[in-house]
Amino acid sequence: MTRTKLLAAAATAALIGVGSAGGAQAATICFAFQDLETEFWIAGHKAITTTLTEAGHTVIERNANEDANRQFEQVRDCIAQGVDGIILIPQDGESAVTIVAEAQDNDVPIAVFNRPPSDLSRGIVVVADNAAIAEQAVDYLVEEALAAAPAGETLTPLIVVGDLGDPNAVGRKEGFYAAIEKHADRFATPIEVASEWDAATALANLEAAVTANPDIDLLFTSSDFLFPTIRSVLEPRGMWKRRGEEGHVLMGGLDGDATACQLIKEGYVDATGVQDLYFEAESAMDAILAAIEAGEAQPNQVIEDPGFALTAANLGEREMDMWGCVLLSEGFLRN
Amino acid sequence: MSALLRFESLSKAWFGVPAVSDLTLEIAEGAALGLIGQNGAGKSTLMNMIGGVVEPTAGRMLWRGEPYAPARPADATAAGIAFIHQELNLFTNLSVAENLYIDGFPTRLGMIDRRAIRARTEEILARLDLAVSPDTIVGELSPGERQLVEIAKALHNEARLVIFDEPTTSLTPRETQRLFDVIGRLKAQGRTIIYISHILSDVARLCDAIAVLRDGLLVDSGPAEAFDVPRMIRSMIGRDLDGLFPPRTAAPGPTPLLEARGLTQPGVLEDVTVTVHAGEVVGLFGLMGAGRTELARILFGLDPVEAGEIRLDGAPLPAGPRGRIARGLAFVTENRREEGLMMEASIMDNLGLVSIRDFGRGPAGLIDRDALAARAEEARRDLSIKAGDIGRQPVKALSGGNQQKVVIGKWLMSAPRVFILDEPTRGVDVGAKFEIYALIDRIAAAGSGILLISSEIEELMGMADRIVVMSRGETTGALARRDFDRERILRMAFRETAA
Amino acid sequence: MHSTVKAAKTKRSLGARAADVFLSDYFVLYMSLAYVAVLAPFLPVLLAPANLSNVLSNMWPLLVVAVGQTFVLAIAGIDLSQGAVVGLTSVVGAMLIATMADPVVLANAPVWGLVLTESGGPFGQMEWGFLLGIAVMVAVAAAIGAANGASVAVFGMPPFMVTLVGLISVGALAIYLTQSENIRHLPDAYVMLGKGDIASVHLGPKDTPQIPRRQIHSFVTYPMLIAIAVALLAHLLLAKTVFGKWVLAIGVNRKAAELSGVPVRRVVVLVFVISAVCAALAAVLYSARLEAGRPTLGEGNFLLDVIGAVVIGGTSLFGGKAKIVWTVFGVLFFVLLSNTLNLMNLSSFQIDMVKGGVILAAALLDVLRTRLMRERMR
Amino acid sequence: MSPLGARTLGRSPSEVALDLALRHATYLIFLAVILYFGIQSPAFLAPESLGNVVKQASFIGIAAIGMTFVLLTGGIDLSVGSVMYLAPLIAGFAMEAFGLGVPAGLVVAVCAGAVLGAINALFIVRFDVIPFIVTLATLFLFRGFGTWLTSSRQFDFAPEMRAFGLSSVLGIPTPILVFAVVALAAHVVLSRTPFGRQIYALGNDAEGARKAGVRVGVVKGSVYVVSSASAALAGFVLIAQIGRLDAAFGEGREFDVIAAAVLGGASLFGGVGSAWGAVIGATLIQTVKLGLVFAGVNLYLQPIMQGLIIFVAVLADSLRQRRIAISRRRHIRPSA
Repeated sequence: MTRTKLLAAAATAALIGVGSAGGAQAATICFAFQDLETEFWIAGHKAITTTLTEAGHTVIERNANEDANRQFEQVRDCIAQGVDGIILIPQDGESAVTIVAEAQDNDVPIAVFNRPPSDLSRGIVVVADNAAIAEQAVDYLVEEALAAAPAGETLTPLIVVGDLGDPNAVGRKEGFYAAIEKHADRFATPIEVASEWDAATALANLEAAVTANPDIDLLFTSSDFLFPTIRSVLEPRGMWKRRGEEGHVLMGGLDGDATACQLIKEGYVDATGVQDLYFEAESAMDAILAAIEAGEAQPNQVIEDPGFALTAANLGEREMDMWGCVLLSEGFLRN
Repeated sequence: MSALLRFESLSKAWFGVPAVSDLTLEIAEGAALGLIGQNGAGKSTLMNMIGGVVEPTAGRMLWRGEPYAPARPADATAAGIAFIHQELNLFTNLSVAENLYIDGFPTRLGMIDRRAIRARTEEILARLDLAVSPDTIVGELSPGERQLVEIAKALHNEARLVIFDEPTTSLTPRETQRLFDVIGRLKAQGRTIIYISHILSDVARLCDAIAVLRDGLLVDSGPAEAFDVPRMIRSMIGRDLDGLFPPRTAAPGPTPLLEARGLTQPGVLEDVTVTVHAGEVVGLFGLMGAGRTELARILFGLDPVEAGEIRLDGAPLPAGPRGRIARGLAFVTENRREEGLMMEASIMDNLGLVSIRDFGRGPAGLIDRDALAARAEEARRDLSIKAGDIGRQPVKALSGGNQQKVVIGKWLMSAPRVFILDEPTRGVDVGAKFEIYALIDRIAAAGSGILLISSEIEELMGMADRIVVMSRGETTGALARRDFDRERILRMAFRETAA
Repeated sequence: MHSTVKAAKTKRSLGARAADVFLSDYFVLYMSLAYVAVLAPFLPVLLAPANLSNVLSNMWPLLVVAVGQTFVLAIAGIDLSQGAVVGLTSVVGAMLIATMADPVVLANAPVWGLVLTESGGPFGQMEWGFLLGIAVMVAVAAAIGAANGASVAVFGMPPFMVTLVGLISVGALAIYLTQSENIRHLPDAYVMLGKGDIASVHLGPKDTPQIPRRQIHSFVTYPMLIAIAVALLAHLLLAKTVFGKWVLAIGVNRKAAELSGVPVRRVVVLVFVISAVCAALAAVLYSARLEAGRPTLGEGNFLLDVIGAVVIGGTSLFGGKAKIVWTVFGVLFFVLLSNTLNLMNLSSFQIDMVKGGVILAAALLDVLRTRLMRERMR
Repeated sequence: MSPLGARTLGRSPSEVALDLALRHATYLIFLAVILYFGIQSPAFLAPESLGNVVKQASFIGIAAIGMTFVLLTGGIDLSVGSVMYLAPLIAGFAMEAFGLGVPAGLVVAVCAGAVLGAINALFIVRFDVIPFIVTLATLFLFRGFGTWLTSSRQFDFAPEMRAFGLSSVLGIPTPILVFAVVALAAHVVLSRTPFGRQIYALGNDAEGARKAGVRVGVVKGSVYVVSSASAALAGFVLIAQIGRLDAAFGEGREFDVIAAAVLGGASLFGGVGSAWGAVIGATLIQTVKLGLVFAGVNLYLQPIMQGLIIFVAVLADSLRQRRIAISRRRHIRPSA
């Protein structure tokens, strides 16, 4: 019987513990994001939560774990809680449309950050074009590759693809193809490697792909977070070399994180597509705060983040425009 | 101190309901005690107290003169007590040797000393005349062989007291004889035996002393010489029982119901022909492995058959059990736990399983619960199943005899034409056995045919109108009731020249 | 003397009555209510009409899926492919009923031109086209369920592996069909099914002519009706029909069921069909409320939520013990859990820990109850 | 009866061949898969490629071996994916704080895994909560604890970590060695030690095992410790190859791990399974995955084909078991 009592006590304690953990406060801004799994999202998350908190606002966080439905439910829970505004990093453009409509129908101003809704006419939308940014980065790689290769030689490009269920991954892949196809005559059909946004999967598949096709001239990863994985595959094969060294594979990525910045500086990586994370976050915050202040329930506005590619060539001028380099200079990678 | 085990005013009650009351009894070292009683008389509770499964509410036990209060089964084993249960406690996914040693393997460098356990197991198996390798997986053994492995386990543990609980239920006569020889040898070595069985002649034959339990009380005990079977029965049920079998009330009719002709399946059956007439009880006898159960499964459509035909009411049967059930075949299997019952489900659900379609109403098959409950209640009364709320009580809470009645009951509810009963009285006590025999007679008298499979010749001789004998997948003879003769039947079963 | 005895008696019966509540079929419901009662003082929003309306609306689609899973668990199976079926059928439905489609987004999809064109899907322009679309979704799901069921019933393959293959292949097929894209522009009538109100309430003064939308709370909705209808039918099917008896019989003892003439193969196939069809119906609700056919619906932790809700409701993973009411309460508990986690304003870094803790606490209570029940049985 | 009849009982050569094929179905499918992809892309047959397959299979494989212990008792462990993340993370913190080397870190990771497993065991054995729910809860708890420790940020290990992960001994990559050692150890434990045999006994009949004097609680609890420790080791060895631990690492891997064990013959109902089976299961799945990469199959179609091949493997195995069951049916009459 004592064990039964112990059980009861444990269960009650757990419930009470939960209860006290949830000391409710007056909420102001609901920040609903799709996931927190790479440097980019973590940096964005940190930028938004700290900025708003420091400015005296209350932030309610909602992590949808890459589930659009859950995000939809979470935003509705936010609305029920009576928040004043919503900042949304949607899972994809289609669900963004629905969620924006839901918020606006309930008179809650909403700003969409990073992943644009399929319909830009409603809500505050901060747009970055994944495909265009990826294309810029790959353009640079292609030029470098063509310049270095003897005329007439066919080059082999490889792309590490993200999760096919994630539209961001698909946009990046499209940008990559757009750049390659400009010189279709000089490139063999690209080798596609699935990563499923998972380091272990990427490791296995990339290793196999590189073993099957040892002569790779150009490598593009759909996210910078996979660079350490790529290094683990290329290094033992003598393919992880600095610019100028024999056997250097031209390499590019997308995101603009601290690791990428460091690798570009060290010469292993040549380019990365950058979304101006801080610009995007700030614009979204400013716009939503302004709307709340003005009592506007359905603010609509499109703010564009053109993005750019940080390359070995423009590293000198544009380094500090890339969020990852800012983090790096703050000692982010020392962990 | 000659008493090995002594009970002193031992009692056990479940929430006030006594299961064993004020039991005082002793078992002399080296003796064989026969413990008999109907199901529910308190034998299992007593055994569970010895085995450390349940704690007595009052009284105490003395083991070799010392107070003995086992807290768990391992304590009993450590003291030197071994159980041979009717529900075997073997791990079917382990080898014979591993089953013997599961509670304590000899190791070398942390690893099982396989050579040692194999050698020792081989030696024990040899003592039991069991010709299987110690490395055989138990799941591949026949029920009879498994029983012997269980005994090997007790031998291995060098138990001083070996308790046999219905050990012969799945043994062939030959295996039974082997077991009795083994028990004799155990006694000769000075080991003490408690032998629990419903086969009273065996108890009389094996034991030095007999104790009879009824309703948790010790109602009769004494040296075996003083007990004959009628006295045992009298003590067990508290009154006289006129014979072990009810008289047959009706003669079989002339119309053949089930006709199986020339059934042949390579490696299993060869040219088997059996006919069951309306109102007839056909006994099917054979040694373990003669192909009785295999024949039953083929008749019921569970196993394939290469040649031959099976007809019911003159028309060939469809393939598969479902079609045959629809035509009126019923099959009570020898393994009621695994094949007959849903142990966790209620009595009513079990009773309704076969005929449930008859209670479905409308296109959706909504169950008419009242009709089902009424019919099930009727069946319960009809079969005198001793149970409380049949809609709630799970079958596993019933005694073996009542469980078997539920199995028969679920078929009765579909009013079948031919019953195949495979060892219907296995593990069932005297009183319940008699009830099942009476039931068999009633079913036959109502015009259904019965194929009764049993390894107890007496049972077949008592109940059957005709006995068919099988050996190694063939029918080796058939006898009409007036020609029944124990020896002839056995000779046919052993394939000695038919007399 | 007399009175003390009497007092003791009332006390006992009160205690006994409390124990009854604790021990009944409705335990998980009471636990959920107690959970709400404990949290309500800390989270005032929890009981606000808007939030309750959210909790309910989040419950319906999950309930529909969980009901299907209950049948599979009842035969000691498991259906991992439900999430993938949700994804695939939502895409199949959307490509048939979309009223228009954007070639920029979807031109790469293998269904482009075949089924889907700029003017939408083949049923897109029909008035009742969305019903045809749903019919096809159900048919596709039934086919997948039948394939699952046949593999299990006829070839004796383990349900876990069969449906895992379904999870992998069907999910991939869904993504392949649209080449990762979502299909928008679903007909309004269809979207209604996902979030349409039939009756809604406004709690507050009637002074303003235009009541703000956020003060109108959904009360009776289409998803509610659909889910309740599904659950009710499932309850009747499982508890009151011959088929239901067969399902449970197979779960308790498949061999005995087979020997007793239960059409085991047919029932097993049907159970997997039911499970998949429920997934398709949930796909209607999910895709309608998100207003898009999405190949990734039902990915990630969805499956764990579904099976977790059914199991915490009391249905056994080992078969034979299953009730639809239990599932309803299990789903309610899971939905409440995720709702309250949302309301607690935990940082994202803590939320998983709390979620795990609450599930454990609930399970401990359940164990406590089972133990009491056992003690009472003696 | 007749001698003629007896002779017809002899099985035709084609039947014998089919029987033989089914008996070794798993290996045949394995061989067929390797050959198929070998024809598609001859480079797949190079020793290095096949070595890579085994190396990459080691990740899921090691965890699947641990999972087999759990499945043998009729339990399930859904928390392995989170343990793969949390245990190496704890090891990383310890390595950083105390300046531990990689081997010491590995020990810390395995110990941390064992402790996490002990938490599962505590609830399952002491409090009798069903394993599915306990490990579902700890799936969230463990990952939640990790993200709380790191605020979801990645953890970078010192460069020695990668040196260890990419090292090889006598030309054999370290992950393969670890895989082999774990497989061998698990095989010995399961088939040759009292503990191992008691696990099988427990899975076959828990009540019987208790009656037979097996310390059921200890055995049942231990398997969760083994499972978590294996998952921790698997995670650590994989992370050692990359040098960085992301917050999403190991998410959803529980299904891969269970699938590998079940494909290798383990039953979810207990009592059946082997360490060798888990190795085969994990390697077969990885062979298919990497074979598809070698063959350059469209990314969208890869999972579909992967599913189909696994399906065929499971189907063949089911047919094989049915065949064995039929052949085990006792032959009363001497055949042929």
